[in-house]
Amino acid sequence: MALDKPYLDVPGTTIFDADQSRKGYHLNQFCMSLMKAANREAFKRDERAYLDQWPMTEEQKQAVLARDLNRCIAAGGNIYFLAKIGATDGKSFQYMAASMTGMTQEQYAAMMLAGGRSPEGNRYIGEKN
Amino acid sequence: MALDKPYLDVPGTTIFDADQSRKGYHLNQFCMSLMKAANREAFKRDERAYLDQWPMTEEQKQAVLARDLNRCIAAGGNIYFLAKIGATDGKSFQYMAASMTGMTQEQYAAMMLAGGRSPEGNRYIGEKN
Amino acid sequence: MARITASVYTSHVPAIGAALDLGKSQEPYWQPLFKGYEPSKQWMADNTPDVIFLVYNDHATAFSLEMIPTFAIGTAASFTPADEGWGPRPVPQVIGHPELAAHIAQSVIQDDFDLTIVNKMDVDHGLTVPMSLMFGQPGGPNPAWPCPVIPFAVNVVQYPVPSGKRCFMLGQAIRRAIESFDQPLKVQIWGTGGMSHQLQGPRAGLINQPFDNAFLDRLIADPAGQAAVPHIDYVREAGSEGIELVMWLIARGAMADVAGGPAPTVRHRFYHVPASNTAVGHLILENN
Amino acid sequence: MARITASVYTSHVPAIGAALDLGKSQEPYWQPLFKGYEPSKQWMADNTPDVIFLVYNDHATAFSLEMIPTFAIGTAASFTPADEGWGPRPVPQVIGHPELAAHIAQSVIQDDFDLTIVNKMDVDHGLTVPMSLMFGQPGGPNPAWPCPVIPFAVNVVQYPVPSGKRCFMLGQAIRRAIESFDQPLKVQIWGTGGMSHQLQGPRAGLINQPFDNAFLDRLIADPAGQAAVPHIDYVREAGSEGIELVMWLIARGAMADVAGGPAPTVRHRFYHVPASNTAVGHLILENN
Ligand SMILES: [Fe+3]
Ligand SMILES: [Fe+3]
Repeated sequence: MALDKPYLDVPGTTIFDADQSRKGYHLNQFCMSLMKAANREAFKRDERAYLDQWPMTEEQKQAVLARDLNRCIAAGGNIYFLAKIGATDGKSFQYMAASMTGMTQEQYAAMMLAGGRSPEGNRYIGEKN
Repeated sequence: MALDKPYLDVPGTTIFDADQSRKGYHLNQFCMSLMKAANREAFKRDERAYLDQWPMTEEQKQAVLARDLNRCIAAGGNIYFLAKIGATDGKSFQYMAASMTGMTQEQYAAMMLAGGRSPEGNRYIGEKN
Repeated sequence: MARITASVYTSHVPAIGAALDLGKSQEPYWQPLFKGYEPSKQWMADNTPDVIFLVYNDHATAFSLEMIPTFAIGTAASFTPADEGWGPRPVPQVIGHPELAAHIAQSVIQDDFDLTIVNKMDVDHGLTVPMSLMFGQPGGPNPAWPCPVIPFAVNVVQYPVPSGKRCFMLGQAIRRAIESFDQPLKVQIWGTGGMSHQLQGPRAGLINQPFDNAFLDRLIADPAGQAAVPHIDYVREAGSEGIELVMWLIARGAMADVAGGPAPTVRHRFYHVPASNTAVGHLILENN
Repeated sequence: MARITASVYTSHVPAIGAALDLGKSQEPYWQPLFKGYEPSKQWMADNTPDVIFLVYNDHATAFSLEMIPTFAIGTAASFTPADEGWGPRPVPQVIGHPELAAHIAQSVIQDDFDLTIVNKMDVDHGLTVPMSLMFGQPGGPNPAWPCPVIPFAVNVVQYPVPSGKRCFMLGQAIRRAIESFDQPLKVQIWGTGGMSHQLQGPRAGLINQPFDNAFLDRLIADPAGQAAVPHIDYVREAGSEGIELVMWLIARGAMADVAGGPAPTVRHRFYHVPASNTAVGHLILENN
């Protein structure tokens, strides 16, 4: 691996670097296309057909169809791009964020109201709480 | 004038700086459109109608119609953009360059073969030869 | 000559824009947040500048992965609020200041900053939410923002983003550029984004109040020290999107004390958790 | 680790591409010019690198006035020869080296160079003419360029372009980046554009042979000194488009002697007037 990556030991976090960007290029550019209202409609009409217009991997397409943002991120997606899928679905950013944490939206919203997720135990992979 | 311009005393030369770029924005973006074959054909079919699609000044349009590159440059044109008009006309870069010097293309080509225009007397406006 | 009168720092959470646009600002969830910006709106009314130099980041709106500029300065006459997928925010066009923007671009490029000059760009919530927070929502028969804005977009989407040190140095170059402009303009410089937040992955929702408050303290009193903090500390302590805070260092670097002048006055300071997924921080520093 | 084996410098006049593409290279006008590149083609065959880092400028092709990056690095897998208004040149796709390009981008951004990362870009004569000159025209049933290329585009269209000093410093950062890449690649760095020429206005056709030859001398023996020469000297002495020569300083800055190593060997030097509107200069420097 050629890039120096000091950020690989942060738990639950994928830094969008050049390697991720290359892997996710077409996935993210597909998301970008959803900034046009006509494309949002075409996607909603037939998601699979719309996705098949992009040279994405099958895993990327399945992750989008399943609305599994963690899988999308593992496949090279960046959250600012992926947010446009949520916007197309009429979902809030908080809904999307919650969906990645394994919490219900209510649980996640309650955590945020109580001051958010603590950094304690969340700084290093394998760190004790 | 807010920009520092140390290059205003070079004879026969217009430096394409931010002020020129702002002045020539639509002229240059019109030229850029000629990089597509379909637009080249539309321009050739009806030059005036094609130009009228761009928010250019009348002076800019007249300078293009007259193929007067010096006038185009005075109106904010940049030579790399303007060259696309010559390409559309099937003219060489040397033809275009000659057209700005007041020489015929033959005279200009002969000057280049003889070693080009001398810098002597061409460094400062008003400088003696 | 032009001069920098003050710097303003604020988060630019998109949900704040949505709350304002949908008339929710008086709801209990949002009320404490907007209350924190009431003194700011009064201060802006009393201290409206001639131009705002607004440092923000684009969130995959104007810039896709086709081109990712580290630093991009908007030199256009106007900038349209973007459709980020929910339709454009109902706020006015942003009017630019092409002459000052071009002057700053020329000056800082000659000062060894490798800017990208942008003449066509839609602006997203990163720019319009701070405008709404500081000015309120423009209304009436001729709604318009009260002054022109020079958008300055920083890449914080694809790693590596510019270092805190680089951002702080850039701010110093921007101050020199503004002070060499030959019109007597009052200019504010705004740094936006942050504070602690993470929008992605199982760690989403991270908030670090001690980090945020220490950042605010140090931004005021020891900005050069804060500028030396490496990216990884922001990621680890303030969340992957907390890295946006490096943009505050551009605005801070443009203040007079960094060039040997007097320390700024802290006119307002505010901190609130949460706004959607994010901690919200806000400062107003006046040059003396 | 990767290392820089040599640097190559050459003009990139579009008429040279047209002469090659139209089969005019044996005409009396062009014959002396192409003869000067015969040793270069042999040298390239004997010293084909694994990757070329190719510094050039875009001529209002990939970049319009919408976005003008000072420095743009191409990190894509391939780049298509552009239609510059005469139809695309009949030359192969340019294959990139995304891994090395991304590594260099990350390294030099962290070294305080504010690059724009480009993942989609057509390449114009500024890049393809040097390829044709050094490799000849690829032919046969599977024509392809012999090695991958990382395009690196420098703004020399809208003033201010980066200073010679900045370009020279960037070359040094690129060398550090390449030498920290963990694959044993032989890399060449090319600087293109120039020499003296002016394409615009009543002064079009300017050629300054003494300036050009002094530039070549000093690029070899005193590059740091040459890097201190201000823009205005290039404009006045070498024509408004002669400013392209600052790009040669990026390649030169990446050579070993600048970092305290041994002086390079001058493998080839060539100078010719005219090619269309332009003086043509060419150097090959090998690291020792
Ligand atoms: Fe943001
Ligand atoms: Fe060129």
